[in-house]
Order: sequence, then C-alpha cells, then structure tokens
Amino acid sequence: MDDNYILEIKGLQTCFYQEDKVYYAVDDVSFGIRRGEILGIVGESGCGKSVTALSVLRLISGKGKIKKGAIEFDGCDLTQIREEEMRKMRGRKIAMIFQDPMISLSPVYTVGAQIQEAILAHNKIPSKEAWRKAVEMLEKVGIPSPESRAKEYPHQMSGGMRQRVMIAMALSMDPKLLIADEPTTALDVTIQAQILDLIMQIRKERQMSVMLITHDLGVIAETADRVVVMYAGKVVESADVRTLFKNPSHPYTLGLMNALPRLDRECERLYTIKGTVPSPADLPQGCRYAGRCPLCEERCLKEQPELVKVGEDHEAACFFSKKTAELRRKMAAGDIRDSSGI
Amino acid sequence: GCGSAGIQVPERTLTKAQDTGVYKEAPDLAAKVESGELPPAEERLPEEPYVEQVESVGTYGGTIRRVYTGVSDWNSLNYIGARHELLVYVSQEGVAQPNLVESWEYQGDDNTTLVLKLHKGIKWSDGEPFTVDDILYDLGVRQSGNVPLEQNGLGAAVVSDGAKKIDDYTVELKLKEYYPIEYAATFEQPYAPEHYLKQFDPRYDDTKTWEDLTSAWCSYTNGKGLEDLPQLSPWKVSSYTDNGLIVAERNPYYWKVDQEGNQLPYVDTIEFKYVASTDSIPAMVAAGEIDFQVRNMQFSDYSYYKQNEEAGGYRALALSSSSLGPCIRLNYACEDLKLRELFRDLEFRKALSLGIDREAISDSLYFGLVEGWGACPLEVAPSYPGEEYAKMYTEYDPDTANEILDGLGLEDTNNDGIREIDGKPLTIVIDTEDGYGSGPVKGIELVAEHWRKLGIDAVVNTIERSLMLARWQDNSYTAYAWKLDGAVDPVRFNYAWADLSAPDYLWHNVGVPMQAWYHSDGKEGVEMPRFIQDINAKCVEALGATDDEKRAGYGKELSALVAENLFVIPTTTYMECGVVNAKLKNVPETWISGNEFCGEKHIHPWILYYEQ
Amino acid sequence: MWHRFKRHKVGMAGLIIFTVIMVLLVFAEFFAPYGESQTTRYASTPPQSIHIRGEDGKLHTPFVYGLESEFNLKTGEMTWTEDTSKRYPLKLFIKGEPYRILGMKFDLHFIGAEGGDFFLFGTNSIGQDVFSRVLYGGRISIIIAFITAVITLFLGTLAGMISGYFQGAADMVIQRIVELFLIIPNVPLGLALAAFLPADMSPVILMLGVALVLSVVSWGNVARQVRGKTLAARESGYVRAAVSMGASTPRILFRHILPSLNSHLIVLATLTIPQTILAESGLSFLGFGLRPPMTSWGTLLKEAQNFRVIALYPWIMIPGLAIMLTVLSLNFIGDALRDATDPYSRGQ
Amino acid sequence: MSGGTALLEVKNLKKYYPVKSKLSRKLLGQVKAVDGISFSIQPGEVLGLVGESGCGKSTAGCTVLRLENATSGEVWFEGQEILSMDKRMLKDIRKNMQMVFQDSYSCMNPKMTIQEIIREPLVIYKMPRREQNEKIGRLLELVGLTREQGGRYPHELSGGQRQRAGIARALALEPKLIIADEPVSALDVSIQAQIINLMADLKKELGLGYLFIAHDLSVVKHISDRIAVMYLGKIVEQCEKKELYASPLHPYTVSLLNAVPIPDPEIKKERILLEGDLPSPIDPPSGCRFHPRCSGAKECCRISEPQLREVTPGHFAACHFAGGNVSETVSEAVSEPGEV
Amino acid sequence: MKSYFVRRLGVAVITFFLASILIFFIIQLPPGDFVTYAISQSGDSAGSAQVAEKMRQQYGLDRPVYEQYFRWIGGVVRGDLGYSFLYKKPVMELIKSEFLWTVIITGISFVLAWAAGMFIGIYSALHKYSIGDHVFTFLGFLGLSIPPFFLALILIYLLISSGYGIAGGLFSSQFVNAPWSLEKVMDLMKHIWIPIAAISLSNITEVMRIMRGSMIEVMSQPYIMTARAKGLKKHRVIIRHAVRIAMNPLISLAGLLAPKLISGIVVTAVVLNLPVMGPTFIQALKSQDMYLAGAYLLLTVILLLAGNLIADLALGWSDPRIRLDSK
Ligand SMILES: Nc1ncnc2c1ncn2[C@@H]1O[C@H](COP(=O)(O)OP(=O)(O)OP(=O)(O)O)[C@@H](O)[C@H]1O
Ligand SMILES: Nc1ncnc2c1ncn2[C@@H]1O[C@H](COP(=O)(O)OP(=O)(O)OP(=O)(O)O)[C@@H](O)[C@H]1O
Ligand SMILES: [Mg+2]
Ligand SMILES: [Mg+2]
Ligand code: NI
Repeated sequence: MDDNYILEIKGLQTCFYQEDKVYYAVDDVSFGIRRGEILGIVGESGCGKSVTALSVLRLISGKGKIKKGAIEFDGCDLTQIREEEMRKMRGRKIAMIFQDPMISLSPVYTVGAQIQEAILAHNKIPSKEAWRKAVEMLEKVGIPSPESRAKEYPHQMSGGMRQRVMIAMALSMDPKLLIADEPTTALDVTIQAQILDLIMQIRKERQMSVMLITHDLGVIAETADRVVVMYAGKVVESADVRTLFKNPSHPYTLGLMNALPRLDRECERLYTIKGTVPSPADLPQGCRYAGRCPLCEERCLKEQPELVKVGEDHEAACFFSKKTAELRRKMAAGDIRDSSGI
Repeated sequence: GCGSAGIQVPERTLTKAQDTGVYKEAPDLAAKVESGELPPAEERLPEEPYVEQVESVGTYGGTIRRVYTGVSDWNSLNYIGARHELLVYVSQEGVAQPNLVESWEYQGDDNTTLVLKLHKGIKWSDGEPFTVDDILYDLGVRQSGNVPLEQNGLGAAVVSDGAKKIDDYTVELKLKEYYPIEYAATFEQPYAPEHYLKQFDPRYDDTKTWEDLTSAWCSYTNGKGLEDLPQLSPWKVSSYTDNGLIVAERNPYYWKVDQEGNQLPYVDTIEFKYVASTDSIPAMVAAGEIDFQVRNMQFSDYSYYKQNEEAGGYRALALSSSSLGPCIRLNYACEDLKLRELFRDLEFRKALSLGIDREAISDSLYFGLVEGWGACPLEVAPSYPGEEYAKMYTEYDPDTANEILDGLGLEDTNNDGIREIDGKPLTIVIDTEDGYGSGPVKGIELVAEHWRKLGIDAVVNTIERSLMLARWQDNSYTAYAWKLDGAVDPVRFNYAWADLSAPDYLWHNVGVPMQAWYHSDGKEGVEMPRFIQDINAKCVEALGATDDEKRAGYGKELSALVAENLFVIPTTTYMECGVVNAKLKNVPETWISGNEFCGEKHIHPWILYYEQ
Repeated sequence: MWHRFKRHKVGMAGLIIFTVIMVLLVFAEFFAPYGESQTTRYASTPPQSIHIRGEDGKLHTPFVYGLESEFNLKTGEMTWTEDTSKRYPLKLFIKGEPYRILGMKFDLHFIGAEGGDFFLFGTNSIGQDVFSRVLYGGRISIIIAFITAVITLFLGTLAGMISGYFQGAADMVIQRIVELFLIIPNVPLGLALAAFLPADMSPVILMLGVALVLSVVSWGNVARQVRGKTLAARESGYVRAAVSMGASTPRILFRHILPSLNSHLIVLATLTIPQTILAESGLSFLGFGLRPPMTSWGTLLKEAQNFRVIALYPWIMIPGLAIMLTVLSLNFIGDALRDATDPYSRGQ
Repeated sequence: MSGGTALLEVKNLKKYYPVKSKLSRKLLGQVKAVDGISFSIQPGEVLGLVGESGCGKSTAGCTVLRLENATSGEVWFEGQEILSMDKRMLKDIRKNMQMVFQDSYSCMNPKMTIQEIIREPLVIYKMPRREQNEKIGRLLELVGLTREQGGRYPHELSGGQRQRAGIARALALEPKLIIADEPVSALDVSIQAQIINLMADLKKELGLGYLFIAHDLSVVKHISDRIAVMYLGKIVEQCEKKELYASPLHPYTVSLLNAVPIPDPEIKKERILLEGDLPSPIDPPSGCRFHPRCSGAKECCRISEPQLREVTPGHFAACHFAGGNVSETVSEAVSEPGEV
Repeated sequence: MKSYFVRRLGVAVITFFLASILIFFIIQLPPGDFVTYAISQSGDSAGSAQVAEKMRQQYGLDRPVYEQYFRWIGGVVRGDLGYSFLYKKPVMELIKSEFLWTVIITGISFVLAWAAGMFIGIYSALHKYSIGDHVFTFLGFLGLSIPPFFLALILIYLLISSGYGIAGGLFSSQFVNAPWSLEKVMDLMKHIWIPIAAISLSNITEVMRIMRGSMIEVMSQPYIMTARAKGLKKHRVIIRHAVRIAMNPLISLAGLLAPKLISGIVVTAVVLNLPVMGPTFIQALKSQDMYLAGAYLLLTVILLLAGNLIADLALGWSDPRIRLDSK
C-alpha cells in the first residue's frame, strides 16, 4: 500500500435490498485520498456519493450492505475489523459532516453537550474539561460568544451556524480524515463561502485529509486538490483539479462543467444534460451514461468502459475520451446547447 | 320435622334451663374474668338462661369467614347473628316461639292490646340490662319522626303514646289493629339500647342533634358506629372498615347456653370480607377463604362448588328456599289501557302461564333440582292448599296457550311472528334486576323466550333495583319479575300475596294507582280487578284470626285464590346454594333457607363449632 | 390501489378472513342452525364432536350423535354422554327453524343435523346454540362498531379539521367542547340513559342509540388527534400552494388535508372497532344497551366473564375468539390499506 | 417607475411577524421580514430578487400573492389593488398570478399524482373535464414531461422533474405573472440548467412576467432583465442586470457576487468573506442594516439609515457611499471577476 | 413559562367548573335519588313515603337542583367533597385510603407496563419484521381484545387450580386490620402482583405500538447517524439519542394516563376485590350516592386536566424546540 494514501478504496460495492431486488448504489468504486489532501467527489444527486462516504464509516443503514471491496485506512481494512473497533475509528480517526445540517443535530441536546459527548466518547477526561474543549472548538469554527452559544439548542441557530457546529464536532475529535458530505448544499452562497473557507483553513492547520462531496463544480474548483467524478454508482473520471477542468476526459464531467451558470461568462442559454440519472434499480447494460451522452455509439450501449489512465494522475472511463476534448471546443464556441446536440 | 322434596328440616326450639349449674365459658372470657375485666359467667347470664339442645357439644374457638357486598348488605351481619336479636322466632310452620320475649298475650275484643313479657336478666353486650325501656325508647323515637327509621312492623302497628310500662320486663302496647307477633320475627328490631343512645339524644343533651342520634343508631347502615352500639346478638361488631373487613367478636353477655352449660356461641369471631361483586365469591370459595355462606351465593355456581369441595375443604349446600322462583307480576293498572284490559283477563294469564316451559328452566338453571310450581305455598306450609293448586297451570302446553291467545283475538296480522294488539305488537317489558330480587336473569330470559314462541314480544329489561322502584313508583312499568317470598306463610307476607299496603308504603305488589284506589275506598286511583279485591278480603280475614288452626284455614283459601287467579305468573320453586367449612359441626344436612327464616340464622350459627 | 393491496399478503389474508366473517354474519339466519335467541333443551353442552366413523366401525358422511345429560348429585357434575345408538348425519341446506327476511319466511339453513341437534360451539346456560349466537351477535356488534366508527371518525375529523384549520376562536370553542365531551363519564351516562329510554324501543333504534352513545364519548379523542395533524398539514407547502391557486376552504380541507390524515384515520378506525365491541358490553352491563333477544359479541363475552365459565364451560368464551379474529383481520386490512394508499410504498 | 401600465407594482410593502413565546404567548418582538420594499414588473419582464437566506425574499413573494397578510403597503396588479380586495375578486386575480414554490417537494400533495396536481387549478376554475385533459397534456409537453410521468406521484420524480411539474401547475391557468421562489436552489447543476432554460423559453413564448427569487447571483443572471438585491427585509440595490454585474454599487451586492464560486481552479480569487451571519430581523442593527458586516462601514453608517436612491439613471442603491464616493476596497473587489 | 402556567391553570379552572356542572347534571339524570335506592334495598317490606320525605329533607335532596349544585360546588371549593349518604360519612374520609391504594396499584402497573411496552417497542423497532417483532405484534392485538378484568379472572383461575390459594384482594384476612409488619408486607406481595400483572399486561400494547412506530421513525433520522458517526456506543445512541426523542408521543399519551389511574382499574378491582376507588364508585352510582360519585368524577377531571397540563409542560421540557419555538 502506498504510504502516501491515508484512505484507499478498492473495488467497493455497496448494495441495497428492496423486496426481492438488489441494486448497487456503489458499484466497483476505487480511489484514494492522500495525506493532507482535499479530495473532491462530484456527481449528480443519487449517484452514490453519500453511500460511498457512509461505506467508509460502515454506517450503511437499513437494508444496505457492503458487498465487496476493501477500504484501507491507515493500513487496516475497515471492512474486516470488528464493530467495536470500527466504533472507535468513527469520530476519532474519521469524522463526518452530514449533508443536512438542519436535521443532523439532535434537537433535544444543546450543541455544547453534543460536542462534549463526542469528545468524551474517545477521551477519558473529566466532563468539565470536555465542555471547555467543546467551547474552544466552537470558537475555533468562528461562532461568536461560544460560551453562551454552547448552551443553545440547534433550532436556535441558523443553518450556517449549525453546519459550523457539525464541523466543530467533527474536529473536536481531531480526526485524520474528515468526510464532508455536501456541507454547503443547503446553505446560501455567502455562508457557503464561509464554510468552505473554514474547512480549508483547518485542513492547513491540522494537516487533515478531507473528502469533500458536492455536486457543485464551482466549490470543487475553489477547494479541492484532486477530484473524483461519479456517475450512477461508478467513478467515471478522476484527476488533479486543474487537469480536470482544463482537460475533462469524460463527457459527463464536461456536461456538468457546462451546465453551471457562470458569473464570469456570458451565454444566452445554459447547457443542459438531457434526461436524468438512470435509477439504480434498472441500469443500462453498457455505459451508464450512454443514454445521455452526445458521444454515444453502438459500443457504449453494450460494453461497460473501464477506468483507464488518460494522463498523468488522470483516469477516465470512456471509450472516446479523446473525442471529449473536441466536444469541449465545440461547446466553448457555443455550437451546442445540450447533450442531444450531436 | 317436616319436609319438602325430601329435604330434612331440623327443629330448634328453645327451652328454659331446668336447673342452674355452673356455666362454662370461652377461654378468652375466662381470662378476662380472671383479670377482673369481666364479671363471672353467672353474673353475666340471666338467672335462667336459654338452653340450646345441640346435637354435639362443641369446643370454643375459631373464626367463621364470610363475605358481604357493602354497606347496603346489612342483612349479612344480621343473618349470621352479629346484629339484631329477634323478639320471637318462628318455626318452619310459621308459629311464633319465644326468644327475647318470653311470652305475649293479646287482650281486648279485637286483640288490639298486646302485653309483652321479656325474658328476665338478658344483658346488652356492655353488661347493661335489657328492659322494656329499650322497647319504649325505640318506639318513641321511631314515631317522633325525628330519626329516619323504618315505620313498619311493630313500630308502625303501635298507637303512639299507647304504650304502658308495667314493670321492667312487662309492657302493654296499644295496637292500631291486630298485629300477629310472629310478624316481628323478620328483620326488624323494635328496641334499642336506651342507656347508650341517650348520650346522643338531643332531648337529653342539647349539644346533640337528631343527626348525631341517627348516626349512632345507624339503622340503615352498619357503619363504624356498630363498634360502639351495644347488641344482644351472639357476636358483636368489634372492628369495622368501610369496604374492608368487618370483625364481630363473641358477645360476653350472650344469654344462651348449651345443654351442658357452655355459654354460647362456640366460635370466637365472625369475619366479613368485603366483595365488590358477588362474581368474586367462587374464587374465594375455591381458595378456601369462606367458611359459611349462603347469602349472596348464586345457584348457577353450585356445580362448580360441588366439584371443588375437596380442594376447598368445604361442603357445598343445595338448599330449598322459602321463596318461590321469580314470578312475573303484570301491571294491572298499566297505562296502556289495552294491555291493562288484557292483563286483567284470566284467560290471557293462563296462556302466559301455560306457555312457560318450567322443566327447561329447572334443567337449565337448577340442574333439574326445582319443579314447576304454581302461585302456591310450599308443601311444608300450614296454608298449603294441595297439589292441584301447586301444579295449576304449570304444565307446558303451548298449543292451548296459542289457542287461548288466538281466541282472545290476538293475531299476528302482519305475519312478523309477533301477535298484534290493536295493530301494535303485543309487547311485554319485564323489568328485572341482576341481583337477588329477580332470581337469575337467565331464568327470566328463558320465560321471555318461551313467550316469544307464543308470538308475544317479551323484552327483558335488566336494570338497577332502584330504577325498577322508580319505574314502579310512577307506574311506567308493564311487568316485573320478582321472587315470591312467603311461600311458607303467605299471610305474613301479605304484601306479596295480597295487597293491603297503603300507597305511601313503597315497593309493593300491585302498584301505586290500585293501592290508592283501595285505601281511598275507590275515590282515587285505578280500580283493582275483582280477584285482587277477593284476595285482599280473604287476607284481611286471615290476619284477624288469632287461632293458628283458623289462620291456616284462611291461609289455604287465600293461597287457592292466588293460585287459581294467577295473581302472579309463577315459574318454579327455588333453590339457594351455599358452602360450609367441612370442619364446622352442628350444621344440618340441609334446611329451608330464605328471608322468611332470616337466612343462615335459621340454623342457629352460635351452636356451630370447629372440629378439633 | 387494489392491485397494490393485493400484493400485501397478510392484508389479503385479513381481507379474506374478514369477508368470510362478514358473509357469515350478514346471512346469519341462513348460516346459523338456530334462531337468534332460540333455546333448546340442551343447556351448557360442550361443542359436539363430529364423527365420520360410526360405532359399527364403518365410515359415514359426517354425523353427530344425540346427547344425553345427567346431573350427578354426588359430584355436582353435569355429564353429557353421546347416545351412540342414533346417528344424525350433518346435511347442508337443511330445513330448520323458520326465519323471516324482509317479511318472507324461509326455513333453509346452511348446515344442520338431520333429525337431531347440532351444536358446533356447544350451548350456553339456557340452551342457546353458541355458534348461532356468535353469528347473530357478531352482526349487531359489527353494525354498531361500524356506525360508531363512522360517526366518531366523521365528527372527530370534521371538528378536528375545522379546529385545526381555522384556529382562533373556532379552535378555542371546539376544543373546549371536545374537552367537555372527553370528560363525560360514560358509566353514569349509560345509567342515566338506561333509565330514560323506553324499554321497548325497536331494536334498530336501540342499536343506533348504543352507537350514538359510544360515539359521543369517543369522538373527542379523534378530534384532538386530527386537530394536531391538521395544524401540521395546514402549514405544509401544498396547502399553501392550493391557497395560492385560489382553492376554496372546503376544497383545501377535503381534497388536501383529509387525504393526509387517512393513514392515521385508518389506524384510529382499526382501534375504534375492537374498543366499541368491548365498550358495548360495558353499556349493556349498566342496563343501557341491547336486550335479549338481541345479542352482541360484547354481551356474549360478558356472559363468559365469570369463574364457572372458565372452569366448567370454556366454550362460552368462543365469542372472544371471534372478536379477536375480526380485530386481527381488520388490523391487517388496515395495515395493507395504509400501505396501499401510501404513494411512498408504491412500486416497492 | 411607471404607473398604471405595470403588470405588478409593489409599494412600500411591509410584513412583520409577531414573535410570541410559545408558552407564555407574550409578544417578544416583531420579525420585520419585509420592511418596506417597492418594485414593479412590466409585462414580459423578469425581475430577479436575490439576497441571503432569511432576508425576506419568500415572504415578499407570499405577501404579494396574499398568501400572507401584509402588515402595510400596496400591491397593484394590472391596476387593481390586491391587499384590500375581497376574497372573491382575489380568486380572479390569482388566476393571473401564480407561484412556483421554493420546495417543489413539500408543495405538492404527496397523495396526488402529478396530473391531479396540475389539474387542481383547472378544477378550481371550473374548466370542463375534456378540456382539462387536453390542457394537461399540453402542459406536460411544454415543460418536458411525459404522460407516463404525469401519472406518477411527486416522490417518484426527480427534483428537476418535480420542479417542472410545479411550473406546469403554475402555467395551467395561463397567468401573466409567475412568482418563482428559488425554483432551482435545491437542485443539481444539471437540472438547474434545464429549469432555467425552460423558464427562459416560456418567458419568450408566452410573454410571462416573472418575479424570480434566488440567492445565487449567477443563476439569476441568466434569466432576469432587472435585479433587486435584498438585505434584511429591505431592497438595497436595484437596476438592470448588466449594470449590476458590471458596476455593483452596494457593498452587500459586491460580497454576494464575490461569494459565488467560480468553476475554474485557475482563478484563485481573493475572497472577501462576510463576517458573521445575517443579523436577527427581530432586532435589526441601527443605521445601515449592513454595517456590522460591511468592511467599508463608517461612523455614519451606524447612525443613519441610507435610503434607496437613484445613483445613476435606473440604478438604485441604498448606501451612503454609493455612486461617487465608493470606498476603495469595495471597488477593488468589484473589478476582480470582471478581469476574466 | 410562569405566565403560561397561570394561563393554562386559568383555563383549567373554567373547564373544571363546566365539567362539574356537566357531572352534576349527568349524575342527577337517572330518576329517583339516594332515598329511592335506600328504600329499594331495605327488603320487601319497605319504609313509608313519610320516612322517604324525612330522609330527603335530611340530605337536602328536596331542594332545587341548582341549589344542591351550588351547595356542593361551594363545599368542593372549600375542600369539602360533601357527604356520602350511603356510608354516612364525609366523602373525603372515605376515599382517602382507597385513593392511595388505587394510585399505588395502577401506578406500579403503569410504570411496569410502560417500561415493558417501551422495551418491547424499542426491541421491535430495532428488529423490524423479525420473528420477535411479529410475535409481539400478534400478542399485542390479542391483548387489545381481552379486557384486563377478564385477564385477571383467568389468572386467578389458573392460580387457584394450581393451588396458589389466593382469590384476589390485597391481604389475607388476618392482615387486613393488622398493623404494618414484615409479615404483612410479605402477604401484600403475595397478593398485589396479580392485579398489577393483569393491568400492566393489558396496557402494554398501546405503549408498545406507539413506541415501535416512533422509534422506527426516529432511527432513520440523520441525527442518529451523526451520533453513530461520533463513535458513540450503540446503547448510548439508542437510549440517549433515539429513545429520548421517540418518547415524545408517549408523553402526550401519559397525560391522558392520569385519569386512567382511577378509571383503568374499576372493573378489574371489582373482579379482584381490591380496596380501591373503582368499586366504591360503581356502588355510589348505582345507589345514587351523588356526592360520592361526584367526588370520584371530579377527581378524574382534575387528574385529566392536571395530566394534560403536566404532559404539555413535560413536552416542553423534553423537546426544547417546543419551548422556544416562536412560530
Ligand atoms: N438507506 C438506503 N436504502 C435504499 N437505498 C438507498 C439508501 N441510501 C441510499 N440509497 C440509494 O442509493 C443511491 C445513491 O444514493 P446516495 O445517497 O449515495 O446519493 P448521493 O450521490 O449522495 O446524492 P445526493 O447528492 O442527493 O446526496 C440512490 O439511488 C439512493 O436511492
Ligand atoms: N410565519 C413566520 N413567523 C415568523 N417569522 C417568519 C415567518 N415566516 C418567515 N419568518 C421570518 O422572516 C424572515 C424572512 O423569511 P423568508 O422565508 O422570507 O426568507 P427568504 O429570504 O425566503 O430565505 P430563504 O432563502 O432561506 O428562503 C426570516 O427571518 C424568517 O425567520
Ligand atoms: Mg448525498
Ligand atoms: Mg425563501
Ligand atoms: Ni316440620
């Protein structure tokens, strides 16, 4: 194992059972996170980003199960260890910030108490001290007058503040890896900017690795070092952030990038990707993006493309990754309005 | 002895002691005598105590455990002998026998002067002597109307201010009309401990009110006051908790001894456990928690009791009753004139009676142990008029019944299975209570079902007893079912067998309008049917007879009139069941039970004892 | 909706059981071998066993033996022996006790023993066939329970919705009324009614009356719960959306808020029904309620609730089983119905 | 602003929510969710309304539609005053003024299919049954949904599809004005693009007027003609779209523009982060409401409240320093994105 | 908070008075009065109308109804619940010890039922659709169709036929009036578990079902995930985070439990012969002992009102969102 990586996911398959059907929300996903790196994971809603994150923490609930694959964290395979050991891992080594800060905090305990609880779960220190530390953490994430705020309940705080509490909680355990699952999706732009700034700052301070999940390429561009693009349970492209934006090799990545309204550019109409993500219950046989892809050919409908290296630290799962560049140029010229254009 | 349906009934008469020897007493009393708390037995007992001839002389000790159903169940105390002692007893034949009153004599042409002579030397449970002052005090207060006491029995029959005290043990009472002494042998107690009650009497102590006196006297309830109220009974309540345990302990001054001079009673204490519902009795019996009980038991449980005799260590009793099974009393003054007319028609009543399958009732509810019986006294009774009356209209003959009904023009015109009267369905609502007055409700349901087979829409209306009374009072009832008390002495129980009661006497047979008619000589109310007038007339005659022989004769005629006119629609004889601890001795095999003989008191509970 | 319901296996089982019960009850006259309160000479007989092998060792069509009873004075036991000398074959569609439907007289019964008696569930203390009474009683119980459930749910839902939707003064007034109704003690109310209502009321009116009384004391509870739910639904986006389109208040109440209550109402309905069946027996215990010849599961169960029945005549408790079966099947139907009407569970 | 010819004209609209403690019912204060805003929309025009979460955008939208009762102010729709109108007339107005709700999920009855949901307004306005079906078909097509999707329940659609259904519902009555409350904020970029395009198309085809509410200036940009920026219940800036992006006058607008992430890692811009959260609308800061978070705040900002004034023709702003004397930091920040 | 309490109390007082009128009216509805009852009970040869009149006078039953009401409620306000005609003593004195026993028995039963119900509910929710869950659901519905007193009866029957020898009640008779001692306590223990078992068994179902539903809902909430992600121990997640919130609907239910403290045991008490208020109440109603019946009903009303008030306060305490929600 590469010592550079704090987390390596290899061939992860996570499935859900529904009645008598099985479907794979995450299907053969592999990627790694280096120490001190911010890895961005992007993809449309429902493509398996959260499930991947939850798989790492072994928190798949309900009728879900990790079917296959290894998740190696700091040298040990998380899929193999006992639940009790896993429990000790959670929070202490790998902390997670959940998608929806409005409902991810227990409504009946003060935020201070919730952070304190997290600290006490992993440290044998007096509860007074844990409280002090909780207040300290709140201060660190930029909550004004943390002493009194710590005694407030989540519903008394704004969304941005709650998200900061979540971050404070995650950081209070001093984890090596922070998984931030769409930490800003529910927030408005100004607060989003604050939160992202906070994460970057802390990453710098603590040399922490971050897995940043989002569907907003803008966020990725501003914060991530490396990017993994997921589509319908699969990784379709992964690259260094600059490479990705400069030279996207999968038409889906390209689509996402173009669909984003941009302040800095003028255009009449926004580019759209036609159709929707296929339901994980009935996935197409070939390339999962085939139905929406402007480059789709016969082969795509039959065969599943593998993730192949297309450049330095750059992989893509497309038979026509070369053609993508051409497509990109066309789009930039404004010839193509949506993915059905070719 | 005399018997009915093969049941042996023991005779228990009291004779005065022949010679006064040394009395023996219970060990606890002896200890108290020793310590000076109590005077010796000779001083406590009368000079000539009553001697009870017992089958086997008993030993002292033990507790009889019973149940009672709450404050209104005061007869539970009375029936076992923890309250009330009777002036006189009646034998199975209804003949008066001395008890507190040693002898009595009627004087005057119309027998309206009664001279009572008390047994000398009887003491209250606190040691004070029992004298005629206690009778006079009771009658005085009762008639003053200041204390809500029952105004019936002797208390009502006596002319106020007409009493004359002759000496401490003799009193002369002036009666409004002839009042046979044996009538005093039921529940009432026309005497009270004057020496004790005086302290609550506003006439003696002006800090007291009549309410104080009432609560100390507690005539209607057996409340806490019973702990202090002196009694003449074999046991006396010593501790009382509402809806809890009542404990009655031996009365050290009880004035009866056995043939060997042992002061009675043998058993130390009686315990009454409160049950909120009689439904819980079977469990208690099976658990061996009841030693002797007939009151409040349901005959339908007999089979269960019998089968668990061994496990519970008791003997199950099936006792003939001095009452007849529930009879249906039609409202002859029914507000519905059509029904009234119909009810007054003997033919209709015949049809109703013939339509009841009495054997089915007996088989279903009494394991075949009772028999169909007309509105007629039991065979044991002096006024039994003979088999033909006992069996009159009691055979099941639905064909004849239907014929009669058809003949009366009651036809099912709209073919719905119910006969119509004047275009309306012929409906008879039978009020019953789910208690003891109406007998088992199931019995009435059977009757109703049998009548429905005749095309009569009989509805059983099971309600609270007080609601029945309310419906009776405002004459809104059609019919009601009630057991027929007094199957041994119908003359004494004339409120059930005839109807001479004034309208202000509540809860009597024929209803307010006809009572009003009778007592206003026809000026008010509703006219009584001819046959009730006849029955009443016969009853008046019977009541006037001082001679036993004559009285029995009148009684027979009265009974015959009731039976042939179907004054009430009769069903069957009646049975009660009970349990008695297998170790309790001096309990007869069986006896006639019932209100007429004050329930369990009839077998003299004070002679019962536990086998060592 | 139906095809989704069909997929719910337990729900379907419930529906089938319930339908069978309903058919039996609706045509009680036909299925019951005896009349509603018809008495026979056989009191407290245990359920009769059905034989196919006779004394002679040969196989026959199913038949029963005649019964002979004997009361043993010594042991107090009532023993029923089969009189094996006579066989009474069981027949379908047999002539028996006549009954009337809509004024017409019939005498055909579903099942019976030819020439003898047939007590599938035994008889009660006055010789009535328990099986027949379970059928007749069930019909009345179910009618009362359904009327009560309908009135309770209707009143409760209406009051609750109005209260929750309009809030303010209407809410205040309705809630106080509801509180008072919640306070109404049904025991004394039953006693009072027992005294006031004419004893010879027609069965139909009596049944309605019982249902009404039971509803009066239970609608308040429903109103409370519905109000709470309405308060929440009122604030929901889709109600707002409807308002923005200019929908009228009744439309909002019935088209939008009501459907959002229905899974809760289904639960309430499945709970109301057993409660009503049992409460009805409580009323008749107080003297207000059904009187013989009418019977109901409640009153039948009431008869069973004593010691001697448990000890000696356990078959009298069979109506309890009938209640249980009905309640369980209704509950399963309710579960399935809830799933079927719940759009979220579609396609799963 | 022009008078009678405007499609919608809002004058000094205020909406205060009383805040009562739940237990004691004591009035704790008032949330001044909308505190005196004025704007107008011409037929076929799109007014973008942007601002931070909680600044009162939705409230403004709802109050205009009288889904909330305004505290004071006037709303004129085609020359008729709405706020004082009686209920029956309101129904006719509502026909012409529809809303697309912020949360497409919760504003659809989960127990109704999409078709039924779209049918709802047609039933309310008593369109014959046959026409209804026809119309629904056309509407579904218009917003790019299939008939089959029309038969599904809301939760069975993707967020984008649901939002389209919401638009279809709003269009059903052929309104003249649509108030779209953050129709895309909760959506994925790919779907977001679809919706924005759709709405732009409809505007062109049907000549609709929009009040387009959002918190993201980059989104509003693609559809609006004019943009109004709200902060804490007040409009702080309002002007033509181009003008706003080119030369924002209010520091809040500047920071809002700045906060939008740019999907290009090559551009590493200097962020001017707004400090702290939106202050409480119960107890707004004195003077300029933005001053506690404004890097260029001066003493005067704390004391006096700036009025919305026409700084350059057609460009309104409520800042003491707007126009001639914009502070340096502000102008620097503004120039940044423009370079690209 | 304080003013809310005062307001609620005010409303409760008004409700209480309205309820008292209603109660009085309903108790008075049946024809006749206590005197009718007394006479109907005094055997076949009853008292005369004159006695009845006298009794009515003494009890004040001859006054107009409204006057009787005001006398009664006036007394109630001063803490005097009136006088029991039947028991001839102040109602207060009569129900004191019964009230205590009622609260003890039903109280313990409810606590047990709730503990068990919650436990089973939690188990069922965590093991949804497992065999255990199905079994408990089935048993729960059985429990719903068997009234508690029937359960008590069957229990007693089983005990007696197995020779346990206890037929109900709280004490063997030798201990009923005995002063407290170790033996008496032991004797009490031998008896008291029977009603407690019967009452709690039949009360488990509701709690169990509600708890199950609520738990299932809560367990899928994101904050549970958060708690787990913190690395908390499983039982801590369940108890502190899930149960704490899942209990909420039970709190409002508990408010309605207060009046059930009295009414939940009536028929069971009759069957089991318990010295609690229920049987006395039934008796009072039947005998039209109106002040006694009235006192019982008033007590129920007070418990209902108090229960609801406490439940609302508890709800506020348990869910801080309710306390300060400004909406
Ligand atoms: N507990 C679950 N049970 C069943 N299916 C699930 C569960 N959790 C997730 N899924 C399914 O797995 C797939 C991937 O979901 P996931 O939450 O990972 O998406 P996502 O990429 O995080 O999307 P979003 O951007 O909306 O958060 C979806 O189709 C979802 O329906
Ligand atoms: N019913 C209400 N009662 C009290 N305050 C309210 C109510 N509705 C909204 N508010 C408050 O009014 C302010 C404005 O809310 P509004 O929903 O209009 O904001 P918004 O700009 O639409 O925000 P978002 O972008 O989050 O939708 C907020 O502070 C909010 O808390
Ligand atoms: Mg996700
Ligand atoms: Mg909003
Ligand atoms: Ni004799």
